[in-house]
Amino acid sequence: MNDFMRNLLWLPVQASTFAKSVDNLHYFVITVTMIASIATGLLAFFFFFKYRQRRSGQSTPNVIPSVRFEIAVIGLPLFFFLLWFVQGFKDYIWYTTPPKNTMDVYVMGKKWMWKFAYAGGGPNAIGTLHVPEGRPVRLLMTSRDVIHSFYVPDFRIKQDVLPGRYTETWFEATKPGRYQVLCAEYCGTWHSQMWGEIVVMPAPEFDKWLQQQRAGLADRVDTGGDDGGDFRGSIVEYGKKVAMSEGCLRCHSLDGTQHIGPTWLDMYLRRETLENGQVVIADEGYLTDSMIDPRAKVVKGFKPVMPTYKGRLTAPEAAALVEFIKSLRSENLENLPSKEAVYEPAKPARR
Amino acid sequence: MSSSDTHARHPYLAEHYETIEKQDHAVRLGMWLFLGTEVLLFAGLFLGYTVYRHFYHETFHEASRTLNLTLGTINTIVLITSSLSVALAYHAIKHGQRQKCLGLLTFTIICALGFLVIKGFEYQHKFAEGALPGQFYRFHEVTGPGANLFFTIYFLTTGLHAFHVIVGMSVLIWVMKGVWKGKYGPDYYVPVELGGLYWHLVDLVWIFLFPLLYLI
Amino acid sequence: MSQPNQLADKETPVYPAVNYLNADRGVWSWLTTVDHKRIAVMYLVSVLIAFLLGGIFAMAVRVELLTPDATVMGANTYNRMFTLHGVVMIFLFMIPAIPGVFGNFLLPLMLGAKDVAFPKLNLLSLYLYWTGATLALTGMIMGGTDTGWTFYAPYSTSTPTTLFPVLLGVFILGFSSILTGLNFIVTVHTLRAPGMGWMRMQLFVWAIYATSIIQVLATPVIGLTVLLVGIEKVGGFGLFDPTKGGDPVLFQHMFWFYSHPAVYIMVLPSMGVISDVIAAVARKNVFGYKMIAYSSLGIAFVGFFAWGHHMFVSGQSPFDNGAFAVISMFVGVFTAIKVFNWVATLYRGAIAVTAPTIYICGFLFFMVFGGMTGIAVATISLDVHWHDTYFVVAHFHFIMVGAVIMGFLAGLHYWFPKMFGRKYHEGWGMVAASLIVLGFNATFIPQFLLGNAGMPRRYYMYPERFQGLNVASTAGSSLLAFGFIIILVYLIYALLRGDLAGDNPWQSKGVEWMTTSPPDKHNFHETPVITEDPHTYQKPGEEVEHVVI
Amino acid sequence: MADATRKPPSEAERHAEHGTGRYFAVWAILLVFTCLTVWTGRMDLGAVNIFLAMTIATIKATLVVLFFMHMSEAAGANRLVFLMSFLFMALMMIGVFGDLWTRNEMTLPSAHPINFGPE
Repeated sequence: MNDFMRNLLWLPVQASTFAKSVDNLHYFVITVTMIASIATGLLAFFFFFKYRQRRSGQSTPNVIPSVRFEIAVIGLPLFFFLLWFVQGFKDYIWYTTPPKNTMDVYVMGKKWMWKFAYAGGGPNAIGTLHVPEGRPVRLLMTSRDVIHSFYVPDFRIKQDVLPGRYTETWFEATKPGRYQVLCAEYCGTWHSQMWGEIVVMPAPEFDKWLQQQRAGLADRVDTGGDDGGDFRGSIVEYGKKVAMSEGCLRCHSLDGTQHIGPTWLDMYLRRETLENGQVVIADEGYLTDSMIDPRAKVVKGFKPVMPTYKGRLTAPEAAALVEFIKSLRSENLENLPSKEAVYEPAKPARR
Repeated sequence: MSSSDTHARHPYLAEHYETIEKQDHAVRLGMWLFLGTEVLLFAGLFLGYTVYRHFYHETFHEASRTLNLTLGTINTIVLITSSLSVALAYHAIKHGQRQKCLGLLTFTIICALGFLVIKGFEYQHKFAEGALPGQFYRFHEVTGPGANLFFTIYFLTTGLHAFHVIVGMSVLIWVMKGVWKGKYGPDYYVPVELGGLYWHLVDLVWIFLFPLLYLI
Repeated sequence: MSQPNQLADKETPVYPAVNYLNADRGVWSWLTTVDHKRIAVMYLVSVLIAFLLGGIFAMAVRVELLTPDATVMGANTYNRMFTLHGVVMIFLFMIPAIPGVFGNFLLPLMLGAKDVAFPKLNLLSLYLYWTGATLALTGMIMGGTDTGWTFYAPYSTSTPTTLFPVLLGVFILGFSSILTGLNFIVTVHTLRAPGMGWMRMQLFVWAIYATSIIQVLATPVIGLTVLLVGIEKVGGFGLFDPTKGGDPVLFQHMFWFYSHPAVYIMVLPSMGVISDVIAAVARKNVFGYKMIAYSSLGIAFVGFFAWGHHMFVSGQSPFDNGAFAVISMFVGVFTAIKVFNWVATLYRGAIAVTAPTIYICGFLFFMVFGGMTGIAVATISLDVHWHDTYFVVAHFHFIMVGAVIMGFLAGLHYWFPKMFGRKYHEGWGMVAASLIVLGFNATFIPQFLLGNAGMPRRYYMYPERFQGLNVASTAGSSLLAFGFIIILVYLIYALLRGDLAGDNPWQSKGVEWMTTSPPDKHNFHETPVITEDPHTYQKPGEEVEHVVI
Repeated sequence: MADATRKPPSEAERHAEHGTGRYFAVWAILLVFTCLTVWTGRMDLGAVNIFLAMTIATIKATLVVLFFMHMSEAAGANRLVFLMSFLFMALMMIGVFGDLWTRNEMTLPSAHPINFGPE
């Protein structure tokens, strides 16, 4: 039944978990619409013939609606419409809340091309994105010039990509294959050529591919030329460059040595106890907030000396810094909270 | 309504209305509808103000402190007084006091000119300081994000309002010409009323604009 | 003079020697007229020219889409073509058409008045329409705009193409729309004939009154928004420019706050035309008069609450998406009520099979199908897939061509004898009507399927898999265009040598049929006194059978 | 049928006995409120400041509309029309702020403030 209806309505293949529930509601809505409109058309056609004007000046009875009829006429459509709304809104809320363990990908929409960068470090590419099958992937999208819209018909997902801020969407591919990405918001002359491709690979094959890509990352840059874009090499390298240029490394060490600020080694997802005793997880939110408003959540044992970077960091720079911090992981498994501040010049610890 | 009735028709009664009351009612309803559209025209700008104040409230608060409050208050008082004089002028013409009405209308137009002059000073001061909208923003006192947007909205709202002051002035001058020629008197004063209504709306918009830009 | 017995059998039709068309001669008398009927005829001519222009742009777009790559024009030209198809069709035809032509001509006649409330203002609206139209079209010649009729912010303010003349043109057209709406509201409030209470007005008057409310209250916001985009493009003030802290979604809110009520400005008058024509064609009282009248007002007011369903995927918050979706459902219910009442009006009627009848049948099917696909698009999870694809294009063309143009054509054929005193050829009328209904289906049903398949809007080049449906749609559109040409031909022929129509060729009970056709310069010799409810088709003294379902 | 001059309706009499005193009284109240709002405006009351300034402005506006613009004597339709425009302004604000308050933090421009100004 599903495939019959899908082909009847020319719907593309259902390649994501979201696609199935959307299509089910689609079939229900379209069948009721077809029935209602054909019924109305036929009824009108039938009345045209049954109540033809037989002689000129023929007078007709005065037909008026009873209250029962009025209630039915209002109730029936309202019932169907609200029913669809409830189901539609439920699916939509499920669609807009990405699960916890998603693999994050930064998407950059730029006049007539899509750029992808893996959050956890990995090759960033223009136009094609490799994703594992069966694992949720979250896309954090921004645009460098005008509004674009990231649209994958086979996954039934679409989200406008706005300049100057991040919008997010997510999907969980269910079928390996190559699916086309289209731009759905008019963005200039070659809006119609702003295509991309999502390559869904079986999970183990994807992990192997990613490992192999990351290994050769340092020397091989996958992005190709970029006209002045700030994505030279991977986002992690870019984050490191920003950290050096903005002077973060004067207080934060990268290799675990205690210094004026907490060390960045293994900081990501560390359980930090704050000055007021509250315990907080150092996730992206905490890292970004501390850049903007460092005095809000100061880690115990450290002085609130860090200047605010509010207004000094653009969005991509802040994001790159976060990625750089997330990429600093040592082998020790257990993640100890930071000890207190040390005010001698930092000696690189031998590891 | 055959044209052969004995009474002479009211000089300003259009031929498709039966009585002058019907025409007055129609004209007033038309004017109030037009005032409704003016309110909605400014509603767009007020929405812009509230949205950007929601995004950048500290900078907006800081930037509103740099505006010259004394000039703003004088302008408010000038407009309220001109609103009074227009109401009195309408009252005067309704009672046939043509000279008094002319005097009051002239006073209103002088107040309007005064408002524009004061506004001119404020703009000139802003141009000098560099507190200009959007890409021309060079003001050093307020540097938070969205500061240029405060001045964008400042210039857009006060600019549109000043344009409406100019339109209001020309309407009042046109009404004064009618009063001067004796067209209007106790039995036909609706155009004076409409000119007054438009001027009161201009004052109404400023009453809301003044606290939003200068005080909050 | 009480309501004449309009149901007397046809006496020989007479063409009044002196009527509004030849009362005063000369082009100058036409250009400076304050007679609402002449202004309506001038609106009709300008609006039909605009429709022809819009149709040519549409055919250009359809021909270009025959092949996945470049067919007849470059990318820039194509982008200009679909923008101008949008701007010309919406601002120059859909919004001014029925209020400008039938509203101007028939409102005073249906109210038993001599003219609209402010005749000079009415002429000013026409001149503003002409100025706005020429400005927008010169913008086309000076390089044209390629932003689509929605002028979305960061692109419209940063594109090098000349946008300012079109924006100024739209701003001035907005004024023309406001003044027409204002004029009609005051006319309905103050110039009704004695005896005509609010519940004795014909449904066309109700629809025009509801449309005028939207015109007056929504258009100022687009006037301001278009002005802000113009200033932003010239001065770079950063109001909608994210690089200067602005918010492009704010532009979308302000734009759609007008543009969604604007679609009701387009469809409500055509619903009014259909209500009147269906009563006359079926020779029956309108079933549920109060329900249709109140749902016109309902659509006018609740229509203002639902603009957010155009922005489901634009980064708007899920809460607001839900709120706007629910309200859109209620607006849909008002339309559903109307359609049920129209179909019920046909029950036990005496339906004359004429060209307007075919348009009505087409209208009913398209209104239900177009309306319910609109409701389908308002269920948010489906809109994520359908937004900005050809499904949405098909939906709004079902409403705009299927409902509004069918209504316009039904009205044009129904009131053609009253406006010009001559009858069109019924046979050709029905042929053209069926061609149009067929051609319309052939054009836009494939576009629904294209939308499902995932083809986005405004695509110059598209992936190969969509080509089949595009070719079918282009074939359908040529059929549709052919239908319109036939109408033009036989209407012009009828204008010159059609046989005389007489005062009331359809034997209808509308107040506008009490005067001669074409009407005298001052409409009625004596102001009619209304004693009956509208659309009562019983002969006086005949026993009336009352039926309640 | 239409008599030449205006028949003396009761409406005119009602206007006559309104001396100009009413206008001066309203003018005085408006000035007092202006001084009040200016005085309280520059005080640092935080959120109350906005609320107070808006209530004073609304009171002043209603005074102008009721007495200077004679809304108190206007016909019902005029009042309805004018109030509808304010209703729709409020509706526009509610619709937009329904979005801004509940929008995901990341998608707000203030989340990533881009400081555009003198370098």
